[in-house]
Amino acid sequence: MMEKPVSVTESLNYPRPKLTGIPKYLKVLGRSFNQKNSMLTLGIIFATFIILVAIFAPVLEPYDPTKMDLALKFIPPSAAHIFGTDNMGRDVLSRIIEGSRISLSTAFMVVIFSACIGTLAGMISGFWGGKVDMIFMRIVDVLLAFPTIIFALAISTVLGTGAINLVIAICCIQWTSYARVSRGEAILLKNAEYIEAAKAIGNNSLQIMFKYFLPNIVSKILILASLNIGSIILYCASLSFLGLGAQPPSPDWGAMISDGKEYMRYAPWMAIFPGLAIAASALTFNMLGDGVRDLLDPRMCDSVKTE
Amino acid sequence: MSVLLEIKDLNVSFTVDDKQVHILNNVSLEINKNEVLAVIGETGCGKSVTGSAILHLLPDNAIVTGDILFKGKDITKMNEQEFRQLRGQAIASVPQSPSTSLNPLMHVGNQVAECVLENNSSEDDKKKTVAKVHEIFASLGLPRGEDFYQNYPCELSGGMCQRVLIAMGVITHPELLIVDEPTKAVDWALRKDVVDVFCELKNEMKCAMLFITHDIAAAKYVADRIAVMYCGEVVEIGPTDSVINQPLHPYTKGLIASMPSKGFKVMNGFMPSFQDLPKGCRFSDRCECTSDICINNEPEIVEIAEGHFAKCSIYKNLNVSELFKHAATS
Amino acid sequence: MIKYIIKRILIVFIVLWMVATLTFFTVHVTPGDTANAIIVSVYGEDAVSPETLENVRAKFDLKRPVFTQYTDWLGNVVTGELGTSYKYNKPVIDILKIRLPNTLILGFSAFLISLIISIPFGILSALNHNRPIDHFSRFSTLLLSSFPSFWIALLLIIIFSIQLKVLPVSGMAGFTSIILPAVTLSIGMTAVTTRMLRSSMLDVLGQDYITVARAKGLEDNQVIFGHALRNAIPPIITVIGLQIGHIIGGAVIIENIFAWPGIGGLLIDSINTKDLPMIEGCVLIIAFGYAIVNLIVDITYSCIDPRIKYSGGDN
Amino acid sequence: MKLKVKGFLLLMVMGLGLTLFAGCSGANAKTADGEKVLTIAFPSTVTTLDVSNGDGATMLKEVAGVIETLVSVDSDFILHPSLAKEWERTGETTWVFKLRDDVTFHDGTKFNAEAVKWCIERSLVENTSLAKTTGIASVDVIDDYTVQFNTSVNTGDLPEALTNVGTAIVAKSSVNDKGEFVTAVGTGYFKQDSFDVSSGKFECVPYDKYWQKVDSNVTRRVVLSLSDSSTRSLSAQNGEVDIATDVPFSDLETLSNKDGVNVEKFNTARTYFFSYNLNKDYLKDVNVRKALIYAVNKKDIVNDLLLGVGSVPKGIFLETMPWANTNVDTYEYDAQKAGSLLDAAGVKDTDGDGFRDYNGQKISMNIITSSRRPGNSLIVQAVAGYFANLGIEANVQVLDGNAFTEAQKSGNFDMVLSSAATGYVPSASYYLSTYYHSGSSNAKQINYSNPELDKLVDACKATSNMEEKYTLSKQAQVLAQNDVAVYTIANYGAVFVLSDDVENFSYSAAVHDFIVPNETSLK
Repeated sequence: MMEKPVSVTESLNYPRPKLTGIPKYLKVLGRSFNQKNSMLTLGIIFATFIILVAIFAPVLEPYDPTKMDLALKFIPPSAAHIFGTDNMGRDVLSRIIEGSRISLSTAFMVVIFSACIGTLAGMISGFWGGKVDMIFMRIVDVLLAFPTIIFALAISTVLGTGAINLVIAICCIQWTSYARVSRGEAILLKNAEYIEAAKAIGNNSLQIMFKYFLPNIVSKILILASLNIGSIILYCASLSFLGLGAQPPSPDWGAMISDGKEYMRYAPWMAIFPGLAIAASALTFNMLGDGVRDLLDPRMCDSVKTE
Repeated sequence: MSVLLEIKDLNVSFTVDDKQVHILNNVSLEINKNEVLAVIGETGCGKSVTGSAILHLLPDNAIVTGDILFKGKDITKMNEQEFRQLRGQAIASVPQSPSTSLNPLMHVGNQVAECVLENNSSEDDKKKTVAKVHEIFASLGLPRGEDFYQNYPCELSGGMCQRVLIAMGVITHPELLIVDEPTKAVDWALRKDVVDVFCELKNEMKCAMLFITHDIAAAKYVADRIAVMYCGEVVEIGPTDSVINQPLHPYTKGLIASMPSKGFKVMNGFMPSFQDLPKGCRFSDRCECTSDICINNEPEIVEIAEGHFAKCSIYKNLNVSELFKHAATS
Repeated sequence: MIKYIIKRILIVFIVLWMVATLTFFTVHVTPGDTANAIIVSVYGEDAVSPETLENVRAKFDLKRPVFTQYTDWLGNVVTGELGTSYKYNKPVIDILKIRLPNTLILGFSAFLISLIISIPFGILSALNHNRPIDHFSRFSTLLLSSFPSFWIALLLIIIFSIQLKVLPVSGMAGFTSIILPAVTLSIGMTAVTTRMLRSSMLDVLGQDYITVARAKGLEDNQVIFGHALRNAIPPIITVIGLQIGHIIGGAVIIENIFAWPGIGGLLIDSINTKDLPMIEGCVLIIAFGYAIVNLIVDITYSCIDPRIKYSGGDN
Repeated sequence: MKLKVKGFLLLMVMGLGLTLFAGCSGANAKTADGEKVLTIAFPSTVTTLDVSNGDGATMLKEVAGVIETLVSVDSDFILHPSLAKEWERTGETTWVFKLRDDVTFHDGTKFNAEAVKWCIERSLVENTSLAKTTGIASVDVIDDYTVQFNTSVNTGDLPEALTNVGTAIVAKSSVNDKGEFVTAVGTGYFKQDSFDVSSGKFECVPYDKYWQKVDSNVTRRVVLSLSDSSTRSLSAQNGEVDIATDVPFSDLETLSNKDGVNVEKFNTARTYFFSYNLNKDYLKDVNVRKALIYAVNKKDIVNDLLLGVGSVPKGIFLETMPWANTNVDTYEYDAQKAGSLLDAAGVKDTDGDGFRDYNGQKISMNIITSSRRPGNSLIVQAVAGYFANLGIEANVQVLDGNAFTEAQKSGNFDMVLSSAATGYVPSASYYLSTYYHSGSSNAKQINYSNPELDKLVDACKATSNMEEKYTLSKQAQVLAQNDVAVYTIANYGAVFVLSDDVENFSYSAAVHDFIVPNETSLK
């Protein structure tokens, strides 16, 4: 799913003298701001905002997100309750703010775990090749053909519903995409001459993998991970919409929509605002992902043609 | 000899990040009928941009000023539709890098035939064209027959692809053929073959060529006249013999000295970036005989021998005999 | 080529077997008394009692060891027999035969809608790189792919079914009832395909052979459709293959919301009621569909792109 | 290289239009003129018409009116003859039923004792829960229109049990040679026309040889399986169905002023009830259990949370049930009393962390419920809130069908909220023996046993004297309410959305969950 922005303007940029001593990414990052990578800039600003909201949720919440007061139920959006209140008289805004913690932490956990597992598995498989690789590829095929929802439901029956089990369920499937990327890269690298050279000077397999493969794979994995967060947020939301996520009264966005569905016509704000919250955070991380991809995709950086 | 193509004060700049980057600076060239003009220079000096400007193939962010007269008509003022009548017909081109210039998902034969066929061509025309393609393939030393016609580019070698590209250029019998770096992507051993093909073309088809190359040896072999470009400017232009044997501009001298047969002496430094050009002569910071005048003033182009021009301040105040002395000593 | 296809088909069967086994053990190992689940789903929660549990176990032959159940079941699957659904009291295959076409209709409609929208937008966006229409299409696809589909479904129902009263809320009765679920389902795919096509087109438009085609004096349309689009399509086909997985995943939720009688809804129901033969049947059919689509994609790909043949085709 | 934007958009619009057009030709035709079609939304997915299947039989009997039982029950929970004219208990375990002789099945065959014997015996085999619910062991044919039921236990509840949908009678032709149930051939006013197993859509038309006179102008009933409550409601608002039940509570407010539909709420013979896990030490103390009930404001829950759908219970049973004892303690909301009771029982905050402890250990309650009924999740959340006010930490788990029964069985909970039909068998003993009797699985799970209560319930079940039944049941209810191991927190209510065209629809709480009378007509 690599997008490859090729633009004529870029193709006419002449290579500049190489900066030395600055890490590659910082250098490219600086360049991206010069080139007005507005997606990335906006993505970073919004993501910082959302993460700050999640961190400082207890301070920002105007009311206790789980405190029920039936006398205050179904108050439409107003000055006191900007997003209104729900069927139990809880403040929707406070619940959305509190919910950002659940949604973001779930999404980040999924991405981090599956990226780690996937990268390692793919690297090993690509590096060793042969039978290991064949078995690995079949496992990936099987998992891809296996509806995630079954895993999620099965795991929820084994371990019970809850945010952590949701993470486990999604990770079970998600790691495959990282594994495929890192496997592909590993296979390319395996045949590179400098890896041969590294072997020749007596590096063992483990050293080669961590000293030579990993740094090369990391940028691809970073791109994939940043593109992934947005869709993971959506994925978690749909599973908790089906009742597999965090348990009430924890304010999970997907579950809030599921609850609000019943009151859609009477108190539409109960479902609309959590939906917008999901969309806003998914959009933010999608923009961030897009930006990071534009920034790090080596095909873009290297395709600076001179004539 | 009548002039086929005349380029007068061609300036091309690109808008990059809201800034104008000036690539071609007052380029003026002439190509006569049946004449081969080679344009030589380093990678990135604007040779190909010149070719693209003639073909109207510059990207959208290019700003072109100046005149390009083709048989007396200014083609820079033509709109796309008018120009399309000329492009591919009277003015054709042979692109560089054969490996990427062919559509990988199309039979090579069709790619050649496409140059001739219109959307509404009849079946009869199609058959004729196919026959013609076979013929041209044969004349270029490619295998004749349906098998070759239906090959995909990935099934051919680099040299074969190059010939297919040439076939695309010549099938319409153009009056002007713009050949862009024909030897760039070809094996050293095949280079001679390719150059020979162009020599034959020149002799048989009688079409004029703009032969863009950085390969001086090839240029010497094919061209009637040579133009040397540096940093978007024509710094020297003249008959092939004269330019090769008595180069006037310090840059040309450097280029020729760097040829393997002439000693393989590499010039100092690199071509400056277009965004950061020296104020005076663009070659001043690499030139061995730089003086204050070079750094501060842009030189003018002067005719030094008959038909042999150079753009260098050294020649500003010298007379012709001194000039040749100067040329001989260096 | 034939050898390659045979090899791929063999792999499909191996994958199917692994999926079947994994499913079987996942659903059997999950704690929970199947007999209990059957009673709750078939006779209602008021009917559970130790006697009934015994009766159910006897009736559905649940006392065999899991491994025996597995070998019996696998033997049946090989002969095309998927067992009898506890809840429907009918052969699983019969129910799948009825339900599968509904999902196919829904999936295909969604697929069609997304192609009709994404192809023109992808091309336009690439041709007008960095112009307003490109920004518009880039942003709108980004935006669309950020909204949860179940939320969009709810909004669409409110707008089109309740306020405007032009489309039915749910079910499958006539053409109008497919519009909302198909549109909802197509949104994610439209966004991905548009973006892919755009980048693929941009990639192709920057290639030398496009410039060459223009230098030949071809019309713009010829260049775009004859040369650029053709080369931009192969990567899209791969993406479409992967999208099938998303369509299936999306269908589970969309079918649930719109009460569309397809495989997705059936799967959720079966999981909730622990209708083991039905779960296995659904998973097998989904996995089979996924594998077949990807096989077709790979074969199409190698037909379109002659370069694949030379690289051996196994990527 | 610019391509004309307009042309492209035009192409796209044309493509979309073409697809739409192509599809339109396949749109379904509305039913022919002159037909009066009554469309009803059934609240779960009908997967089979087999009368041994709960959903299928309920739909056929109560919503479609295709099949009937030997005995019927009216909205006051009084039994009436239906396919059986009269019945008599001839011994501790034997009952004789006289059948009507003027009834034919939809396939034209006679309804008689043989048919009853065949059908009940088949259902006893296929429906594994029926033997337990009814107690029937075997059926004997006495003569053409007389059957004898032999029960396995001493039960006075057989006529009540024979109102259960599981005992509805279908003809032998419902089943094919292979023993598969293919069509529902019943005796009801409507006969099956079609059934689509993929969507659960069922259609039926009046049967002209029905044994009773029915005054209705409906020429077709269509039953749609719509398991999602919002979908049912939206379909009703959109005019796609005429009768929808169990729609979201909020519809009561939203739709009350809406043209074209009527919204009504009814109390049903179904309860939301808590069971305390008596395996937990602190819950063994009856005062702690009582305190936990005093802590909850039932009135607020019913009025504000359930939006008035349902009612505050006046005892264990709905007060309209003839055996309901409303003269029991219902522990009205009193937070202070709850606090002092807990303090007295030693459930106090001893370490000053704001939470109550028992024996030096912080109490962390786990309240579980299933997602099946709309009020479940709301009530447990509210109750957890009330407990929090009291300083008791409570976590809530809302589980899906199977996961819920598993969690219940595992015993890993402090309180469980369930919902059950008190009139599943409309007898004074049924509900008490299923949820309070120490032999019931519910009582076993929470380790509750009161021998005195067991004795009363057993006696209530055995007798066939109604007066005696009611008295015994009422006595048992007092004991049960004093023990508060199982406690009814709210009576279930159902919201109906009815199209304005619907006439002569009446509601009966006696069936679970709703019945569409044969007389229901359309304007």
